[in-house]
Order: sequence, then C-alpha cells, then structure tokens
Amino acid sequence: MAALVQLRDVVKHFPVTRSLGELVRGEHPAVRALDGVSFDIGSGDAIAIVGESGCGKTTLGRLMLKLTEPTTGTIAFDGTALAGLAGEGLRGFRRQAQLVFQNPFDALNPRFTIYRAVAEPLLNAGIDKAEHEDRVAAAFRRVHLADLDRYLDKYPHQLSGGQLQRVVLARALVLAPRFLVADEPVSMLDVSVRAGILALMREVRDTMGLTAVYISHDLALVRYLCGRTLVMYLGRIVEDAPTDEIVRRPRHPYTQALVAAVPVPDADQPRVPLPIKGNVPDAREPPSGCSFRDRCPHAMTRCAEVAPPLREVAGGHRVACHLELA
Amino acid sequence: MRLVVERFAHNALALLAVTTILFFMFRLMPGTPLAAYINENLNADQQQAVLEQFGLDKPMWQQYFIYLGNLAQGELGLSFFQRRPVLTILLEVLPNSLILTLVSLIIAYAFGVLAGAWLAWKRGSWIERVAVPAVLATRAAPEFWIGMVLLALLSFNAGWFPSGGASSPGMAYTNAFQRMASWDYLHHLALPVLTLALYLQGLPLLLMRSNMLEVMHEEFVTMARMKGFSEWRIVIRHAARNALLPVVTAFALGVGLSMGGNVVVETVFSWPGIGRLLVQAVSVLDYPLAQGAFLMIALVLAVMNFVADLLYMVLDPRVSHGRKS
Amino acid sequence: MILEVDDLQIHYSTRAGPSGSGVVRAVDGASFAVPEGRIVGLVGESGCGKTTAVRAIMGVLAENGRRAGGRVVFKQQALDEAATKKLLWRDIAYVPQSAMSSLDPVYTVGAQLVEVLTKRGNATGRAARARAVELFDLVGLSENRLRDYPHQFSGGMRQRAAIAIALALEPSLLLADEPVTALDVIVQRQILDMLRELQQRLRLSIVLVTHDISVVAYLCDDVVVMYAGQVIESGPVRDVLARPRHPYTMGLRNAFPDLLSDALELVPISGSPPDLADPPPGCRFAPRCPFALAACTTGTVAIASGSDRTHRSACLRDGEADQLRKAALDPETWLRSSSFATS
Amino acid sequence: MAERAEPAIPTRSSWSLLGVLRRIVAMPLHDPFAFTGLVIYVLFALVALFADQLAPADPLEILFTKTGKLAANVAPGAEFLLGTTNLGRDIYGELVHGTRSALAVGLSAAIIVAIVGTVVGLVAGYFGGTTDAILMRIADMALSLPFLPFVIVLTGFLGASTSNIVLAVALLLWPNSARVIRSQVLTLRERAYVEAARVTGASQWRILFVHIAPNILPLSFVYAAIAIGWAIITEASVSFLGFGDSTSVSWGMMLQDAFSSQALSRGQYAWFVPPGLCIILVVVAGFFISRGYEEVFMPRLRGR
Repeated sequence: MAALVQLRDVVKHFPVTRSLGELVRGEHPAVRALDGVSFDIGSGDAIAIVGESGCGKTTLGRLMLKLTEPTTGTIAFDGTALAGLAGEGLRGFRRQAQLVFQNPFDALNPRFTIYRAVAEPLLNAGIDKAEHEDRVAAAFRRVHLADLDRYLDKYPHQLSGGQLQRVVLARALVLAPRFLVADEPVSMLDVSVRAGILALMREVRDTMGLTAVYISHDLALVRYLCGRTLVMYLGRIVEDAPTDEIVRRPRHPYTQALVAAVPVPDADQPRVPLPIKGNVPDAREPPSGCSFRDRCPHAMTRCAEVAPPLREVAGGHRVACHLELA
Repeated sequence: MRLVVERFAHNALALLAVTTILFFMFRLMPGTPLAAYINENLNADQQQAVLEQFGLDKPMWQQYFIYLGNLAQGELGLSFFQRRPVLTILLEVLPNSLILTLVSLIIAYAFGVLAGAWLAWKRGSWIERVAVPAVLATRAAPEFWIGMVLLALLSFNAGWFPSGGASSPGMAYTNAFQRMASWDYLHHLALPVLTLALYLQGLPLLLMRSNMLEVMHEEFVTMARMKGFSEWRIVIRHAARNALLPVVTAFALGVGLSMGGNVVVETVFSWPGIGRLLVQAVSVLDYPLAQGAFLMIALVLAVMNFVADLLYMVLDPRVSHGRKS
Repeated sequence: MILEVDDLQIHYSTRAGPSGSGVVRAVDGASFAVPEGRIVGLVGESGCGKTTAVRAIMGVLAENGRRAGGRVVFKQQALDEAATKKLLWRDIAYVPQSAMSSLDPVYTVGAQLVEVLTKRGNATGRAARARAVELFDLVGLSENRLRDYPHQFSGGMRQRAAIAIALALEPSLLLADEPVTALDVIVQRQILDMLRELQQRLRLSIVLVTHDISVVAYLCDDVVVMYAGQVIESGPVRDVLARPRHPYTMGLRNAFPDLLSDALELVPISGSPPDLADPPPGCRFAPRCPFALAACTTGTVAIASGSDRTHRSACLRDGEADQLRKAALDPETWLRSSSFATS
Repeated sequence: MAERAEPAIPTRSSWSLLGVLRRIVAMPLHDPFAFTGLVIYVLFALVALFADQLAPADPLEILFTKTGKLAANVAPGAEFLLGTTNLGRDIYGELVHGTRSALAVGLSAAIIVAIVGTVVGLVAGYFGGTTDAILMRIADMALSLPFLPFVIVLTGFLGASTSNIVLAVALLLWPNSARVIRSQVLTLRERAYVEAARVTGASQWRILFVHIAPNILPLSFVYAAIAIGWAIITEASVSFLGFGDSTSVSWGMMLQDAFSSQALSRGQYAWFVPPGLCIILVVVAGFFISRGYEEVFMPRLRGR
C-alpha cells in the first residue's frame, strides 16, 4: 500500500535565548524537539505516537499538518512535499488534513455558535453557502449529535466536554478529509465519557476510510485505537511496532519501562520494580550516543559512542537499540 | 549577571534614542538650526565659540556626533540668559528635585502598599466601596491643582506652611548639605511633598490591592493556611511578599515618571528644581538650558528604569535563578 | 478508625441561574472512614465532590463554600474549626495535585521546609535544617536542592518536595489530592512506589483522591467511590474492583482502559452527571443507570453493607448485585440508557 | 446541563464583531462603576453641546458693573454664579465653555491612541519576528521619554496649539496600549481555536480579524478611556504652565489665571476649585469605564 504521509529525517529545533557567552562564541543552543524522525503512514492506517511529555510527539503532529516547519528533513503528503505548499496547494492540503484537539473547552471560538464553528471549514474551503446546512447536518450525524437543532445555536460554554469534543470532531470531518491527527483527544474528558469518544473515533475512521495519527501519553488507551505504535523518547523514535507487540513484547528498554509503569485497574496486578532510574534529561543537552543510555539498565560503552539507528528486527518491528541490533 | 548587562544595554539604548530624538527635534524646529543654539543676546565671541563647539557649520550627521561627544563629556553648552554652563545650573537644582521626588515617593509607597493590603483584606466592606473610587479620584486630579488647593488652605488660609521656595529669605548656610538638613528647608519641603505624595499613593495602593486579591487565591496561600500558619504570617510572609513584586517595579518607574510630573508641582510651589527650570527655560526659549534639563530628566528616568529592572531581579527568583532541571 | 467522615455536606453559593437554586451541593451527605495504617482511595469523576470533601477536612473551602452539616472525627475527636487548626500539618498533612502552584515561588524549597518545622513544629533553626536534609533524603532528593527555588525543580521532583513538606512534622494521616495526575507515567510510578514505602515505614494512613481506578488498584487498600456528591460504594479494593456492587462502579470499570486485559472494547456510560444545583430525586445515578427501577427515582438510598460487612454500596438492587454485574459485562446493556432518563 | 443566560445572543447569521460591539455598548449597564462613568460622560457631552445655551455670553468678554467699573473679583452670587475673575470675566461661562476644549482634546487623543495602539499591537503580536521587534523598540523609545517635559518642549517650541498637545499626548500614549494588546494577541494566538482556524484553512487576515481582533476590541476601549483622562490632565498641565492655546478657553487656562493673579491668597475658591473638580470628574469617569471593561472582559482581574 502506498504511503499517504512520509517523513524523512525530520529535525525540529526550537531556539532558546542565548547566554552572553554563547552569543560571543557564536553558538546557537536549541531544544531538539525532534532529532531525525523517519516513518511512513500507509493510506488507511491508524498509528499511535506514544511518549512522555517533552518527547516531541505534539511537535510531530503539528509538523504533519504544516502548522510548523521542520528545521531540516522532508514531510510529504500524498507524494507532495509540504514545504513547497502555498496558496491553492496549501488550501487543497488543508481540506484533506485535519486536527482534533486535546482540550475541547479551548478548541472552539467562544464567540462562535456551534453552527458557525462547524461551518467555518466549509467557508474557508470556498464551498457554496447553499450546501453548508446540509453538510454541517451530515457531520453532526456522523458524530451522533442527533437532535441537531438543540445544538446549532448554542455557544461552546453551554455544552459538556463530551459534547464539545463531538463538535470538534464534526468540524474536523465536515470537509471529509483523508487524514486526521488527534492530539490526546480524550485526556481532558471524564472517564465515563472517554470510552464513547474513542468508540466514535474508531467508527468514523472505519466508515470514512481515514488515515489517522493518535498522539497520546497513555499506552493503555492507544491499544483500543491503533494497530501500530511508535514510541518516542527525547525527539527520537525508539520503537515502532504493532501495538500488541509493544504491549506484550516490548524490545527497547525504554518501552519496557513504559509498559511496566502503566498501572492497570486490577488489584492483583503484578508489581514488578521499574527497570529504569532517574529523570528525562534536559532536551538541550541530551547524552551522547543513545539518548536513553544514562537511564538504561543495559547501557554499554558503545551506547555512549554511537546512537543506535532505528532498524527492523522482525516483520514490521523496528527498534533503536544496540542490544537488539547486535 | 547576563540579565544585568542586558537590561543595562537596553536602558542605555533607550537613553541614546531619547537624545537622538531630542537632537532632531531641535534641528527640525522652525527657523534656522542656528537659532536653537545661538541667541542674539550672546556677544560675537560667545557666538563663535558655540558655533565651533557644536560644529554648527558642519553637515547634520557630523553635528550629531559632535553633539553626542559633547554630551558624553557633560558639555551641554551655555545658558542664553544665565550665561553660565548648563551643567552647573542643572547640578545646582538637581538635588532639590531628587529630594522632593524621593521623599514623596517613599511616603506615597509606604502608605499605598499598607493601605492597599489593608483594603484587600477589607474586601467587600463599605470602606472598600468608598475608598476605591476616592483613590481613583486622587489619581484623576491634576497634581498642580492638588497643590493649589493645599496651598490656599494650609499656607494662605491657615498659615502653617510657607507659600513657596526652598528657604526663607535672609537665611544663610555654610554649605548645601547644611541647608538641606535645616528645619527651614524641611518646612518648605512639606507642602510639595504632601501634594506629590497625595497624587502618587494611588498607583501603589490600587496595584497592591488587586495583587493581594489575586495572590490570596493562589494555591500556595491556601497551602500556608492548611499548614496552620497564623493569619499574619500568611498575609505578610506569603501573600504580601508576592503581591509586592510589581509594586516595587512601579516604585522605581515612579521616580522617573514623577520627575516629569514634578514640573507642575515645582512651579506651583516655586520649588527650585529641575522641572521648574525646564519650564522657565522653555518659556524664554533658552534652548541649551531646556535641552539640558530635559536630558537630565530623561537620564534620571533611564537610571531608575535600570534600578527597577535590578530590583525585580533581586526580588523574583524566577528571573534571577534560571531553570536548572 | 483514624478518620471518620459522617454525613458531610458542603454547599457552594452561586448566583442563582435559571436552572438552579443558587446552592450547589458539592458534597451531599458523604460518609466514609479511614482505618489506621491503610491507604484509602477516594475515586470519582470531576465534580463528584472528592476534592471538596478533602479540602473541607483541611478547613480550606473557597469563600463561597461552607460546611452545611455533618461531622469529621479524627482519632475520636470531633473536628470543629479550632480543633482543625491545632491538628493541621502536625497530625493531618496534605499533598497537593500541582506542587508547582502550591509552593511559594519566592522562597527556596528548603526555606519552606524549615518554615513548617520551626513555625508549626518546635524545631530550632539548626535542628530544622538538619531535619530538612533528612526529609529530602527520605523522598529521594539530593540535599543541595534545598537551596533551589520551586521553578528550578522538575514536576516529579516538586511532587517529592511537596511530600517531604507534608511529612515534616510526622503526621499520622496524609490527604493526597491527585498527587500523580499531572505526572508522566514513569514518574507517576516512582512517586506511587515511594508513597507505599513511606506509608509502611512511617505507619501512615493515607487518603488518596484520584479519578484513576488503576492508581487505586495499584496503591490502595480500600476504596471509596463517589458520585454526584455522595458515596455510592466503599470497601477493600480487591472486592470493589473485582466484584463491584453498584452499577456506577460497574460502568466505570468497563469504561476504564486496561493494558493487560484481552477485551478490546471500552464501554461508555451514557449521559452526564447531574447538575448539583438541582440534583434529581432518588438515586443520583438512576438517570444513567441501565438497571434503574421506578423506585430508584424517589426517596433516598442509604449506603448499606451487604453480606460481607466491609463492602458497602448504595443501590436499591444491591441484593441482585451478582446478576447485575454479569449483565453489566455485556456492552449491549450500556447502549440502552435508563428508561427513566427520557421519560 | 446548566444553561447560563447570555444577554443579547447574536443569531446564527450575525457577524461576531458586531456582537462584540453590542456587548461593549451594553456592558456599562451591568457594572455600577462603568455606568457612573458613562453618566458623567453624557452629562459633560451635553454641557459641551449646549454650552452656548447654558452660558450665552462670550466667556472671554470683559464685564463691567452697572456703574461702568470693571467687574473684577465679584463674589459668587445670583448674577455671576461663580463670581468673576480679576479681569472681569464670568467664571461660570469659562467653566461651561472649557468643557468643549477638554472633551475635544480628550476624545481626539483617545481615538488616535486607540487606533494606533490597536493596529500596532495586533500587527506586532500576530506577525511577530522583525516587524514585532522594530515596532516594540519604537514603543520602548516613546516610553523612555519623560512624559510631561516632552509635551512641554514640543508645545513650547512648536507652538502652543491644541493639536500639538493632542499630537504629543498621542505620541507618548500609544505604546502602553500597543504593548498590552500585543501580549494579549500573543496569548490568543496560542489558543487552540485559533490553531483550529488555521487547520481548517482560514487565511491570515480572517484569523486576525475574525478570531483575534474581537477579543482585543474591549482592550482598545479600556486604553482609549484612560487616554481621555491623560490627555485632559496633560492639556490642563500644559495650559497651567503657560504653553496652552491662548485662543480658546480651557480649564487649565482658568487655573493658570487664578494662580498667577493671586486668587489663592485671596481665597477665591469658587475660581479655582470648580475647574479642578471638572477635570477630576471627566478623568475619573474614564477610569471607571476602563475598570468596568476590565472586569467584564478580563476575568483575571475580576475581584472573585
């Protein structure tokens, strides 16, 4: 299957304010939010990007939607490089790629009625106003906000979190996009509501044949959504495999720690000690070689010298670790 | 340290900008550029000296650098009317202005901070409902008008204070310091200080009040309450200490701002300060003196801006201590 | 029992709106007890009153809130305002959700630790500084971080510092409000492990407020489930999570993701919690409950213990708990919402 | 589901900028401070409009008593409500006519400050980068000029006209509003709904004017209301110092007359107290209104 989204060696640096000394020496310190990321997303696939805060997963999502530009590297959508898009080309891309936000309470303009919010993409895409009402209604049906007229003239503050997230999803779907990025779509919602939104996202993905990326810190949730998961640590992908493999047979020591750390709602769960120590280092000064080595229980001299490349170790399973590559 | 240098550079640049603006303001004024520097009352030799000193026969951009060079050496030219170096005149009156400003600011801020904190504590009471509009009204009153009313009431009517100047006629002192430490000087200082303080207390008061109201809702104040600390400790050590941060900046900025505002108060009370000097110089078109007085005020403003930045750094560890982890 | 909460009522006054009376009953008759030396999880969704209840025990309600009724008993002593003030921090300490906003930004963490030791404890300056080093060591922080300001700490370290401050005066009860919610999963696990270890070493009793039943399952001995300002189920964690007796707990269990389970379906509870300014009569969960009867919407349902005395639930159909639990496992059950919701 | 009542909810078709304007106009009705301020403004506006009816005589006219002597320093009474000046002018007449110049100065400065501050703040905040850096350095420069001395030097040398005073005031006041509006734009730009507008393909201008500007407008009003006060005080101060426009009557000039003709030592309170009170009222009205807007539109400042 052809890749819909293709990332090659994507690097994103955020400059930080320079100290006087750095200014004099001509240094440009930067936070390396992304440090050489490459992967493909096949058309119709759903992948999850998982990692702790600051690992670069949100930046990655923004890059794929051309909300920010990579420092180096290329991102292509449907064979076209995003970097060159402007004018009509960019508008075409915007019609096909949409975003679902983490915080539904902030994702809708408080001054817009629900109708205006959902119709805005149609307006921006230059779709005939006569079609708006029908298409908005169709989007509402897709997200199961059935009694339409109850919502259209409401303002965001009059809706609950679950309802708002459905409206946000309706806005993302109203142009019938091919690609959807969801950044922590349920983390702000109550537990009893979360399941409904997740089920809905899975449903629209299947019925509309969407290609989707879910960004999350929660491995347990991702399992219900995506067949494939990328695990990120300090701006790099450390493991890329079918979600089931990640959960049951994690190969990278970081993934192993991540899986072991997730609590489960079962009082008799195994309580294995965490195979990891310390904290995530400063992204401005990551360790040489493998950025995980100073917390890794298996670190070797080699890990400090060479950063392990992300390599396939089994069918569809890639790991960036010297242990696995040896 | 790096921040200190940065702030210094920032304020120095602002000052440079002000001098530049001033330079071009005087050049672009109606009439010949020479008029700004040479007054027909000066004799031929003096005129020639000024011409050379300011390079008035040279192109504009050269004049600009000569001007900056002169400024750097404290060379501000001769006053048209007093026929004395501008710098000498300025340095004579500067202490009067600084004393007036500092004394009234300290009184205003001490009162304002305490009263603001108190009003925050009294939130919802009738006192607060009356006090807030009243304080706003003092902020809305022109300073010179406050001075006029006080002068009429306390000086002319009640006779408690002298009506103007910095010392009574006929008094002689061995040096400036002795003069300023004398009872007579303080007696003359009282009304202008009262006027300025009355005007200036509004800003710290309202600022302190709203900061306090905000800080009292911060989680760390609630935590202090949970720890069982006394109400006094919570309000003073935790709430007020945090609420004070922006007020301190306002204080240093206030010095600069009120140096400008002093202009009117000094005029009302014939206080021999730099503001009154500026007014007199402008009204008789004594350009070198006006320019010098203006620059001196701008310099005080820039220095106080810098002090404000430094104070903020000392008081707020989030600025002075960078992120470590 | 180290702490007993009996029929606690917390009301917030709000501007009267079209739908409400102007009084929000954030906690409306909640009762639970904390046995000595155990970790009790207080779980519920946002707005269920769990945080309000804990803050009421600490005596710090928002200005528009007040304790409208009920008793809080600590070690056989009823807590009124004066008694609370004496006990605070010495016997009952608190660990906040966000240690960032709960530490004073203008003092070093060490100074804030010393402040508690000298002003609430009776340590001298020198003794307090020595104890501060000890406490930092206890929570796994290096002593040279005592001189640092809160903003210089990472999230996990700040949480450790907050725990050190809470433990400073050797309290016997710790109230922790979502202490790990804002943390990444690995840091969260480190803090949870540390809490468990400290609890055993210092013989602490802990109330852990959280929305995450996985955290409860991992750390707690007992659990108290709250819904809409009331306690609807309580008991040992093993019993409540494995054999929930209240339909809400059953629903929550189904809606919660489980990394290790084989089920690949999450089942939502339809509807949303009631408006606490105008709560429905009868069982507050009835409008969302697939098992609700007509009788559920009238009168009140008291929390009662079943056959085993430690596991209590507030459900009219508590006698049928085993059958309901079986039905609740079927996702279809939750698709049809209560017949009383719309009628 | 709690539904809060929202006054003046625009319908589906209404344009949101209009909605905001409507709320701005409706706001004073909900805040006692702002309401008071508005009432004061309306009163003074009426006085300015009907000045010729309220005080038909030319305020600069020199009056004589029936016996033909100069009517100087007449005490307040039935004939001259507030008495006369030492030159025999009717103080009440001056006061009424002074309203015109005060409002003219205040409003024109406020309009310039609001427009310049808003445009600069929006552009600097939204586009950022070099544009932002240059605009903000200019603002810094203007802010480091000592306020009143600058106005004095400018009017003293360029000529004492009302327009010069307004110009000087506007020149020094726009950076305050521009900075605050810029920082507000910076936070708004990070809001998820603005990002959402970008993802759905909204143009830069649409984002700026439809999604961001309506949130900024109340701030512009706040600063305009404050600028009215500053301009009036400044005009009064400059007139008091003798650099005012001598062709028109203003409250500052009245105060200067009173001061220089020893009205203070003679205790002619009716001469110099009323103009000061008028200034306070107009300026404080601006403060009241700006506070009202801040409380309604910037909930952070709301006294919870």
